[in-house]
Amino acid sequence: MTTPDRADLYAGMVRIRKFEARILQEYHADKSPAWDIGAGLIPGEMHLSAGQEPVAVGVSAHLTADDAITATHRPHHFALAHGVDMKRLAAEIYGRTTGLCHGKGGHMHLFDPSHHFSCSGIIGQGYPVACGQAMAMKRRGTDHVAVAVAGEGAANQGAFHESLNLAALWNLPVVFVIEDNDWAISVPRSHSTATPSNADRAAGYGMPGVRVEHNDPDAVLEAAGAAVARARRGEGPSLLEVHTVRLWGHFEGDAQAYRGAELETLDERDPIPAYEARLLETGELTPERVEEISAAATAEVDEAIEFARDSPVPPPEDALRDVFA
Amino acid sequence: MTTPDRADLYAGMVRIRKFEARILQEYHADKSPAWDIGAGLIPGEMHLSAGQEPVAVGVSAHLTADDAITATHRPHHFALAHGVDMKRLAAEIYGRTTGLCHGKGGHMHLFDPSHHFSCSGIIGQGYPVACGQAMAMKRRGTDHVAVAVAGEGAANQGAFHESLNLAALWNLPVVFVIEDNDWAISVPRSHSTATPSNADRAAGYGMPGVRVEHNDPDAVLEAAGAAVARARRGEGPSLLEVHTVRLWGHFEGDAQAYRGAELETLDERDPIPAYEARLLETGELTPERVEEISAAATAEVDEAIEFARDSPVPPPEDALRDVFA
Amino acid sequence: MTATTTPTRRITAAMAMAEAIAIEMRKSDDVFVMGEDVGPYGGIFGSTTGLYDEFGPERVIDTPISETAFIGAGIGAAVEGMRPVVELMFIDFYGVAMDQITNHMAKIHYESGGEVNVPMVLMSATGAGYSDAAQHSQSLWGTFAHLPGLKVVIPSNPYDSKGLMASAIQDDNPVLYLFHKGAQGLVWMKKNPRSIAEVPEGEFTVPIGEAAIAREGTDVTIVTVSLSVQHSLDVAEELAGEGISVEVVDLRSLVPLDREAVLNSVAKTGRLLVVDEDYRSFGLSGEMAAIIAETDPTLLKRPMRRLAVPDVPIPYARSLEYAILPTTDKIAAAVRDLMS
Amino acid sequence: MTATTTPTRRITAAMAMAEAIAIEMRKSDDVFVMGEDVGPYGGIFGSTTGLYDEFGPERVIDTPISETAFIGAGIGAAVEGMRPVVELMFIDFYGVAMDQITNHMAKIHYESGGEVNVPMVLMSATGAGYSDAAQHSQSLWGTFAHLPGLKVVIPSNPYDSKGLMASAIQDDNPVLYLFHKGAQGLVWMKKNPRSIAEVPEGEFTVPIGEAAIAREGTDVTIVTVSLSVQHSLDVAEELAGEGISVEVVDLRSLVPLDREAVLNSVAKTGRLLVVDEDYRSFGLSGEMAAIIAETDPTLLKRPMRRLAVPDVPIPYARSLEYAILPTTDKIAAAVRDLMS
Ligand SMILES: Cc1ncc(C[n+]2csc(CCOP(=O)(O)OP(=O)(O)O)c2C)c(N)n1
Ligand SMILES: Cc1ncc(C[n+]2csc(CCOP(=O)(O)OP(=O)(O)O)c2C)c(N)n1
Ligand SMILES: [Mg+2]
Ligand SMILES: [Mg+2]
Repeated sequence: MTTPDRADLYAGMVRIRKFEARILQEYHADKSPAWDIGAGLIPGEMHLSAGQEPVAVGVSAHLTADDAITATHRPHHFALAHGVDMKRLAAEIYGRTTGLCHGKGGHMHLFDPSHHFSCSGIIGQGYPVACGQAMAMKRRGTDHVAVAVAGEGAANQGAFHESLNLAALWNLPVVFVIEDNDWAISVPRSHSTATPSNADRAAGYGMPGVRVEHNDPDAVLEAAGAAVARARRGEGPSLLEVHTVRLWGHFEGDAQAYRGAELETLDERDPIPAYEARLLETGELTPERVEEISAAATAEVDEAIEFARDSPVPPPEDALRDVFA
Repeated sequence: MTTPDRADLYAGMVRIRKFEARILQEYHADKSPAWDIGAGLIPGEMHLSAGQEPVAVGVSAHLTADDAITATHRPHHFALAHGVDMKRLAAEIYGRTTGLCHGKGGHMHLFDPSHHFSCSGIIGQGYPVACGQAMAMKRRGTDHVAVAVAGEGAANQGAFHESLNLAALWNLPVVFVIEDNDWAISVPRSHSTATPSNADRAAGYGMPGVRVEHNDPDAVLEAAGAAVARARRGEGPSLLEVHTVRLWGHFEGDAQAYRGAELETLDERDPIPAYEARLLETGELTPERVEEISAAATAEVDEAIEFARDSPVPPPEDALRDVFA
Repeated sequence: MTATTTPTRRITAAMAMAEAIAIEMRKSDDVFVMGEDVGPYGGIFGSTTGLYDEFGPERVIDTPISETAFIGAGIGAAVEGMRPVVELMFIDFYGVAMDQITNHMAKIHYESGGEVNVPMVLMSATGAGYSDAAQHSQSLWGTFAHLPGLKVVIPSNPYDSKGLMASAIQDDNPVLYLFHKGAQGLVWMKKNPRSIAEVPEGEFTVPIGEAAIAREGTDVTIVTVSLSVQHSLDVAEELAGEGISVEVVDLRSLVPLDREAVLNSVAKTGRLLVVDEDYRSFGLSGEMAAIIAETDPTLLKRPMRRLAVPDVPIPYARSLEYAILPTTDKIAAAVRDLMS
Repeated sequence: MTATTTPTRRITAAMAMAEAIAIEMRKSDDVFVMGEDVGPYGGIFGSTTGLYDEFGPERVIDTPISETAFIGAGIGAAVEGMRPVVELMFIDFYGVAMDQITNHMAKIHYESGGEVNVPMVLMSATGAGYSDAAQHSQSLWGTFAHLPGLKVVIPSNPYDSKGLMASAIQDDNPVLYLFHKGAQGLVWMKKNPRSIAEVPEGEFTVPIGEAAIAREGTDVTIVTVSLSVQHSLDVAEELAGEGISVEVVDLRSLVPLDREAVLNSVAKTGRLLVVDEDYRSFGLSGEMAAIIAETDPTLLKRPMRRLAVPDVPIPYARSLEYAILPTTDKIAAAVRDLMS
C-alpha cells in the first residue's frame, strides 16, 4: 500500500464532517418546539463524530474493503472512511428500505458485509467480534486485518481485556484502536481510567502499544501504518490509542454542562482547520482545491440525504421478517 | 501486626493439607465400584488445594477476622487459613444443617460473615465483590482490607480487568491475589495467558504488581505483607501473583493425562516437606514439634469430620426457605 | 401502603424516584448511589437528579463503564451491610454483568443458607418507542422474573415510583427496579400525561408484591405493567364510551407476584388480555396463562389474548418499531376482539 | 428426519454429539471447535471426545477462560462465513458472556436486515442431580427461549443428539444446543439407560423445530425436554401397568416451538403436565399454558400441572436438591393426581 496523499486525508475528513454536520441539522430540524428524541425524520439517539475524523481517516487509509472494522455507537466516521456507501448509510439513519439494514438497524447497528463493516451500541463488544473476523482471515490464509474500535471509556470494559489477551495469544491480525476523546458521556477520563495511557496496558498482553497524543491525521497514519503492517505480516495484534476530541455533545440533545470551561476551547481544537492550514502552507492544498473538496463533499452529502429522504419507509409487516435466515 | 512465627505458618499448612487429604479420602470412599460423582457422603465437584497452602497461609497471616476474603472454586485453604471454623466448613461440604450454609451452598459456595469470607464457583467473579467490601470498609473509616483470590486462568476473565481498574481508581484497600498453578483444568498457562507474569498487568492500572516465583510461605508472607500494609495505610490496591503448584487433579476424578511427565515431578514440588526441612535446619522446628503439629491437625480434622458426619441432613422442606430474607 | 399526610405536588416519575433515594440517603449513611452518569449529569433518565448536589461525589458516584465491577462492588458493599442503589443505565446492558446479577446478587442469600443478606437496589431503564433499536429498547422483565432470588419491581406512575423505591431501599433483599424511559416524564421525550402526577412530599412506601387495580371494570381484564398501564388506562377510558368496562391490573412487581389479584379479576370478567412490552414467548403472558390454567381453566370464557413484542428484536425505523409495540390501537382492538 | 441406511451401534449421547461434529468437520474446513478444555481433554462432558486427535489444535481450540472474547470470536468468524462450534462449559456461566450471546449472536441477522448471517453453534451443558449446587446445575432454556434470535435445541437421547447437532451446524442461524450432563451417558455419572442407544454411523439430520411423540398415550400429556423426557418415559412405562396411558411429547427445540404437537396431544388427552428442570415461573410451563389458553382453554379437562424447579436456586445437599428436582416420583404423583 502506498502512502496516501495528505490532501486525500484532508478530503476524507471534510467529507465526514459535512456528513455529520448535515445529519446534525436534519436530526434537530423537526424535533422542535418541544424537543422530542423520538420525533422527526431521524429519530433515536444520535452520536456524531465531529473532531474524531483524524482517527478514522488515518487508520482506514491502510485498509481495503477486504479488511474488517468493528465500530462503536459513534460509527459514521469509520463507516465513511472505510468506504461504506454514503447513500445507504444515510438511508439507514433515516430508517428506509434502501438503508444498509433496510431500516432495521439504525445508526448504532450498521452492517455492510461488502466492507466487513459493523458496529454495536454495546460498549466494548466489537472487540471480540473483530478477533473472530481476524481468526477467519488468518485461517483462510489471507493477509487481511480486522480493526476494532472503542472509546477510552470502553477500555475499562471486560471485553477489552479478554480480547487483547485472546488476540495476542493466538497472534491474530487485529489492530485495537482506542479513541480517547476525554469523555464517556459526562464521565471524564480521570474518573474512569486508572492509567494515563491505555498504551501501557498493551504490555500486559505482550503486544506493542502506542498512544498518539496529537489529534492529527499524519500522526495516526504513521502509527496505524505500523500496526496494520505488523498484522498483515502475521506478527499479531497492536494497540493504538489516539487522543482526539469530541467537538459536540455525547449524543445530540446533550447540553454538556459537565464540560464547563472546556466548551470554549473546542473551536481551537478542531483538527480540520489546523490540518487545512498546514497543507495550504506546504502547498499540498490550494485554496481552489479546498473549495473543490468542499463542494464535492457537499454535493455527495446532498445526494445521500436526498436519496435517504426519497426512499421508502419500510412497510410494517417487514418487522416480522429476518429473525431467522 | 507482628510477623508470625514460621512454625505457625508451617502448622497452618499442615492443618490445611490434613484437611484436604481427609476430604479426598472421604470423597472417594463411597463412590466405587462405578465411580459416580453424585454419590456418597460428599457429592458434587471437589476442587482441593494441596500444594497451594503457602499462598493461603502467607497472605492470611496478615489478616484478622475483620478483613475480607473472596475465594474461588478451590477455597478450603483460604477458608481455613482465615479462621473459618473447620467443623462448620466440613459440615457444609457434607451438606449438613450445621454447615456454614446449612447445606445449601456446598464446597464452592461457602459463606462465613463472621470472617467476611465467601467464595464463588464462577471464575473471576469474587474480584468485584471484594472491591465492594473494600468500599464499605473504607467508607466506614476502618483500616480493614479485602483480599480477592483468583487462579491464573481467571486472570483472563473480564472481571479481573474491571476490578483492578475500579480498585485503583477509587484507591480501595484490596489485595488481588493470583494463584498461578500453571493450569486451568487441562489448559496450561501458555495457552491461556499472553504474558509470563500477571504482575506486568498491574502497571496498566497504576498499581504495584509482584510475582512471587517460589511457592514458599516466607516469600508470600513478605510480598503479601507489603500489599496488605499498603492497603491498610489507605494507599490503594496491589496485585500479587504467586507461582504455586496444584499437586492433585483439577477436581477429584481428573485423570490428568494432559499433564504428562509433569506428574512425576510433583512430589518434589510439594512445599510442605521443603519448608519443614528448612525449619528443622534452622531449629525453628524440632522433630517433636513436627509430631505435635501433625497430631494436633489430625485430631482437629478427625473432630471436624466426625462433627460433619454426625450432623443432620437438612429436611427437604428447607429447600424452599431462604430465597428471600 | 403507608398513610401519609404530607402535602403533595405534581412531579415526574423521575423526580419521584430521586426524591425517594434522597430521603433514604438522609436517613442513613449506608445508602449511596453509583452508576454511569449518576453524578453531575443526574442520570441519563433523571433517576438521580439533584442527588449529587445534595450528597456530593462520595455518596453519588460516577463509575467507569465496568458494569461487572460496579454491580459486583454493590453486592460486596451490601454484603457488608451497606445499602447501595446501583444504576445499570439501560436494562439492555444486562448481558455484560448478568453473572453478577443472577449468580451473585440473586443467589448469595440462598446459597449462604440465609446467613448473608444483599440489601441492594439495581435500577435500570426499560422500554422502546423512540427508535433506539435492538440494543436500547428492551423490557426484559420476563427474563429476570424467571430467575430466582431478585425482587422485580416495575412502577407505572410517579406515586408508585417513589413508594416502591423507598420499599426497595428498605428491603433486605436485592431488588431490581425497572423504570420505563417513556414513563419518567422526561422533558425530551414524548410522554403520557400520567407520567407527571401528585406525589406526597414526605416519606411513604408502596409495598412490594401487591398489584394495584388501576381501574375497576367488569367485562375484560387487562393485566400489565409499566408504560403499558398508562396505555391501558387510556384505552379503558376510550372504550368506556363504547360501553365496554375494562379492569386494569397493574402488577407493580413480578417477583413477588400477586397471583390473587389476577385470579380475582379474571374470575370476575372471564376475559383476559395481557399487555406486555417484553417479548411474547416464555414471559409474562405465559405466566398469567399458567396461573389460571393450574387454578381453574374454566375461568376463561374466551381464549386469552397476548399483546407483546412478537419475538423479534426491536427494529429501528418508526414504522417497524410501532408495528411490534403494544400501542393503544392494538390494545383497543384486542379488547374489542375479546368482546366480540 | 433424513433417512439413513448406515449401520447403527449403541453409543452415548456424548459420542453421538462428537460424531456429528466430526462428520461436519470432515465435510468443510469452515467448521471448527473452540472452548475450554475441548482439546486434549475432549470436553468436560465428552462433547468433543476424539476431535482433537483427528483434527489437531488448529481446528479444536482450547481457549482461555474468556467467554465474552471467545464466544464473540465465534460470532466474528461466523459473520465471515465460517461455522464455529463453540462450547460454553456450563450454561450457568452464560452471565459472563450474555451480551455476546443475546445482543450480538442473536440479533446481528435481524439488525442487519437479513444482510449478515451468523451460522454458529453454541453448545452448553445443563442440568442438576449430582450436587453441583446453585452455579453449576441450572437448565435456563426458558431464559434463552424468551429472547429472540437464537434457535434453542435440546436433545434427550443419543439419536437426536447426533441428528440435531448435524442440523445445528448446517443451519445458517445461531443455534444454542443444550445437552444435559445427566443424559450424556458419561461413565462417571449416574445415568438412565436411555443415554446410551442405537445411533447410525453415517450422516443424518433431525430437523430443528419438530417435536417428537416419544410415547403415544391417551390419558395424560406430558410435555417436556431433555433428561426429563427419559424420566417421563420411565414413568409412562410404570403407569401403563396401572392402566394410565401417558403421552410424552419431547419438544426437542423451544425455538422454533412445535405448537401443533402440543395442541394436538392436549386435544386428545385433555390433561396436561409440563415437566421442566428449569425454574417454574415465567418459563416453559407458562408458555405451554399460553398456547392452550390463546387457542382454546376448554381443551383442558383438568387444571394443568407444572412440575419444575420451584423458583429457588439449586441447593447443594442431596436431600434439598432432590426435593426441588422433577424426579420420577413427582412425575408419577402428578400424573396420578391428574387422573384422580
Ligand atoms: C455496556 C454498556 N454500558 C453503557 C453503555 C451506555 N453508553 C453508551 S456510550 C457511553 C460512553 C462511551 O464512552 P467512550 O467509550 O469513551 O466512547 P465515546 O462516546 O466517548 O465515543 C456509555 C456509557 C453502553 N452502550 N453499553
Ligand atoms: C466463568 C466460568 N468459566 C468457566 C468455569 C469452569 N472452570 C472452573 S475452574 C476452571 C479453571 C480455573 O483455572 P484457574 O483460574 O487457574 O484456577 P485453578 O483451578 O487452577 O485453581 C474453569 C475453566 C467457571 N467456573 N466459570
Ligand atoms: Mg470517550
Ligand atoms: Mg490455575
